[in-house]
Amino acid sequence: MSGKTVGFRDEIKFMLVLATVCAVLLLVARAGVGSRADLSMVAITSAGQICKLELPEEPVAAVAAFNEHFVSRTRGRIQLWQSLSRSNVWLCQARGAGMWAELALLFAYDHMHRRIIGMRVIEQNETAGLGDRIGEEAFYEQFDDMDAGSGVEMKAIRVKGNQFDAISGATITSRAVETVINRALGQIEKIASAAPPAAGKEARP
Amino acid sequence: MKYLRILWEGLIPNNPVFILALGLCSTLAVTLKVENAFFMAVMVGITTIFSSVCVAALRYYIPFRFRLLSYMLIIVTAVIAVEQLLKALFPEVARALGPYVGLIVTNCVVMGRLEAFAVSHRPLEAFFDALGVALGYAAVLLSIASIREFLGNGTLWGLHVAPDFYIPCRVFNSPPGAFIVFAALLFAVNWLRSIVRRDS
Amino acid sequence: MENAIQIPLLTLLFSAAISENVALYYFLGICPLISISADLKASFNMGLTVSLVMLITTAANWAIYHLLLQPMELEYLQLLFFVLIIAATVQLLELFLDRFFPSIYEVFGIFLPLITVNCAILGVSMFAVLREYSLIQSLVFAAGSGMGWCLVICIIASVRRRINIDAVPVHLGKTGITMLIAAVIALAFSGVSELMSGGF
Amino acid sequence: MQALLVILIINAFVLILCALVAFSGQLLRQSGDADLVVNKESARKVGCGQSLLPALAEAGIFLPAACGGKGTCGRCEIKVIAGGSSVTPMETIILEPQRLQSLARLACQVKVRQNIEVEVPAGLLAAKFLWARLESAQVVAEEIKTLQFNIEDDGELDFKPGQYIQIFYQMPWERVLRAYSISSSASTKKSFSLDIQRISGGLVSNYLHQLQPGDQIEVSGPFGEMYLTDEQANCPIILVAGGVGLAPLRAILEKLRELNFPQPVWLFHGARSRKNLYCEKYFHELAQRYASFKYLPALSNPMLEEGWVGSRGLIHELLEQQTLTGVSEAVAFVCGPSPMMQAVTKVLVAKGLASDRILTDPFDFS
Repeated sequence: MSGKTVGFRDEIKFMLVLATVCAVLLLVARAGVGSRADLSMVAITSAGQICKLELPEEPVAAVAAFNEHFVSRTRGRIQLWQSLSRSNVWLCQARGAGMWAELALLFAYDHMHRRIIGMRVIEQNETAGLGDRIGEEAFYEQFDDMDAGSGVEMKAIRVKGNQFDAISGATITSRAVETVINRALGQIEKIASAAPPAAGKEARP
Repeated sequence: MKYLRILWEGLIPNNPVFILALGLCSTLAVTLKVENAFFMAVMVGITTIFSSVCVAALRYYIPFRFRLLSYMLIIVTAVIAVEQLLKALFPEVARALGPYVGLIVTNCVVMGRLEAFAVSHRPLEAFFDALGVALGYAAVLLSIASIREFLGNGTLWGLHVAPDFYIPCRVFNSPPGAFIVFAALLFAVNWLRSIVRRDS
Repeated sequence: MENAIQIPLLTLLFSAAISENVALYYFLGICPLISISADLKASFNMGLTVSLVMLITTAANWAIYHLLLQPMELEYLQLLFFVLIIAATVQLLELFLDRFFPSIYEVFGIFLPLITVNCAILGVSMFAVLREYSLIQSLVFAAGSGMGWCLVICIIASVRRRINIDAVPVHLGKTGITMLIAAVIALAFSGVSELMSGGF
Repeated sequence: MQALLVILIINAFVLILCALVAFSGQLLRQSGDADLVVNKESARKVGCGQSLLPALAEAGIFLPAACGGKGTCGRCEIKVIAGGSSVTPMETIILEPQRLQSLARLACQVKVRQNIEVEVPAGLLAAKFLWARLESAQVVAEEIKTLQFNIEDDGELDFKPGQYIQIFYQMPWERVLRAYSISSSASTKKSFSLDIQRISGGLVSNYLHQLQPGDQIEVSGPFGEMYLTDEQANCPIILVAGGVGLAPLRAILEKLRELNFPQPVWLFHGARSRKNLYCEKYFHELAQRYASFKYLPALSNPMLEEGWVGSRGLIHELLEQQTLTGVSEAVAFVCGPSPMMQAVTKVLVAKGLASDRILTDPFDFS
């Protein structure tokens, strides 16, 4: 029944106008949002907590203080910093797939003793009420001074030193944490085994 | 008056979740905490209203064979814009809702209202219909979330409200719990409806 | 990236189909699960269609993401591109079936537009990209998820067929009883998932 | 720069997808012809791949489709004897199971894939596609215009009083259909008139209101089950109209006037206020001239300054108060909004009129 008087070109024209309007709207919406600068602040605060460092609360001062303690080694999805005071301590921010979206973890690793010093979740989008409990203090505590010579392992009930309790009902999230940490550990091993280069001051908060 | 009726139609007699069985995915998935459910409902509401009004205004210009593509384009724009807004205003909530915000795109409540109502009505009518449906959706979401959060955690909007002797029943935090609460609530609603119908 | 995840394909297939079932674990694609599952044959057909669309769109979206969006650093537009790809694929499939397989089209036809708003399809595409699967892994993951979804809808449909003659509480209605069936099946699946994820 | 790039990429992407959909649509469209047999007559060739509604139009049979082929109005009901595609869910909603079993289908939902044999009700075969030119437009009441059309070329509209036609309106990408009852006498076949109430925001009614004399429109028709047959013309007639629902009843009334009102005729016309009441003067004159014709208007909301001395209230209340002689042999024609039609039908049945002698035409404001 539909009339064919209006051709393909007009239809395409309409679609393109619509697409342009949508694209402009998208860009405006994206530009209107503040940057995610606060996120790196979370990382710095977490680093302070893990390594028991007193970092100032004011962002600029905190970044400066952080740079006094750590030097950046790699960037990308797995970022590494080496401690300037204790060269066997590495700080690692690792990103990986969580259950729904990416999650980012920050942990400190003692390369000489092969132990994780502490771990914090910086960014996560896990199921509210289940998976997001990886952000709780009780979950962090398991990683304090954890043996990680042969990687960490998720278990329903922890028996060995390198194991941590899976959160009941959130197996996928727990396994994601396991995968992300183990992948990052492998990376640290590779970089740390190579002779640590001279401290080039390249700061990246 | 007429607009109020359209609003009412969407809210109760055509409730998107209980009566039309639309938008079940998010109804079940984000109802662990009342707070999340609330923001989810608000965002779905904004998306529904925006896309309904847009489609109603463009209803004679949207080419029939590219209908699906145009609808999706409009919905995605609304969703991404709302998502960015939420990130700017309530970063905490945006983190908690994360993945489900993107999945609003495929929430059938939005698409369902476009196909069933907005394409054949004027923008103002579409606005009220979308508003009614959004309110109906919010009502369901909030009631399920309250029940689940109370039974599963003993809290409401993060506040501890359950008596001390109550031991939270974790099954309501898990997927099957959502199904069970939904079925129970559906039973209650249908029962009430039948009573109302008998009385009138 | 540095070390791509090495997951045995068979494990990937089965975990996607069973232990991390897209419908019962992630709550995706629930609406058709409830509304179509009244008839076993239709359910099976719907399951097959969803699997097919899932396979095609996951491949297409993988290519779009890795060949266009990632090099251009436009990852934030992934939702827009994915959804449009899905809408176009569904429409093309509809035309194709209409032309070459009219008998299949008559069975599937009405479901096809519904598939556009099936969140399982979008979800699988997003997961495949998020978890950095390679193309082969993505395809296996999509196939497994599709099979898993098809399995669940067929199980629900068969259970519903069995209780068809039983007296279901009137107020529970079809939606309610389907929800309860889904709850029981979800519990069973979560048991299987616990078993597979190293409960021993 | 980045922003321009993003816009460009999205545009290109949408363009590619649209082109893909459009060209595969062209490429994949089923070509070739199929034989269409209507009412066991000789076969006609129609294109495959379309639905039966346009295929029948190709063969010169115009079915009514108030919803524009979406399968929601149920007016294009026909019987498919052989070769139809399977029943769609839309049809199971509109058509009852026993009707489906007796092969009834909605023409807009059946796809032509092979040779097909259908049975179209005889009443629908008379419908034609015509061009008409606006002769004159006259405002008869607030927001109501009577439009007089002349049929172009040598076409003729052979309709029965009470039937309606469909008007096509070409939107940018879509043809919109609306049904309007013919209000002029059935004896003139070269012209017809329509009473159009302008609905605020209504698409076709606004379009028709802004037409200028000389403008052309496309129509198809006549359609409709509610019309006055010759034997009914010799029964007492009760006409009940609500608002612009008067239009088809005017055509019936014209027919009866040409027959000099052989039997008693009552015309009940309900409106909100006097400015919504139309043709009032003409009917009063008729009532004076013919003893067997009675004109009974009622206003539900008369304005004070209008000085209305007639009946007040809803039309079915007025109907209830009246004593009509020989009701049981009468035939009633009711046209107006659905709640009014239900109320009137109830009153008429209570007065002793068999429900099969009450003919109605649903009339929606859309």
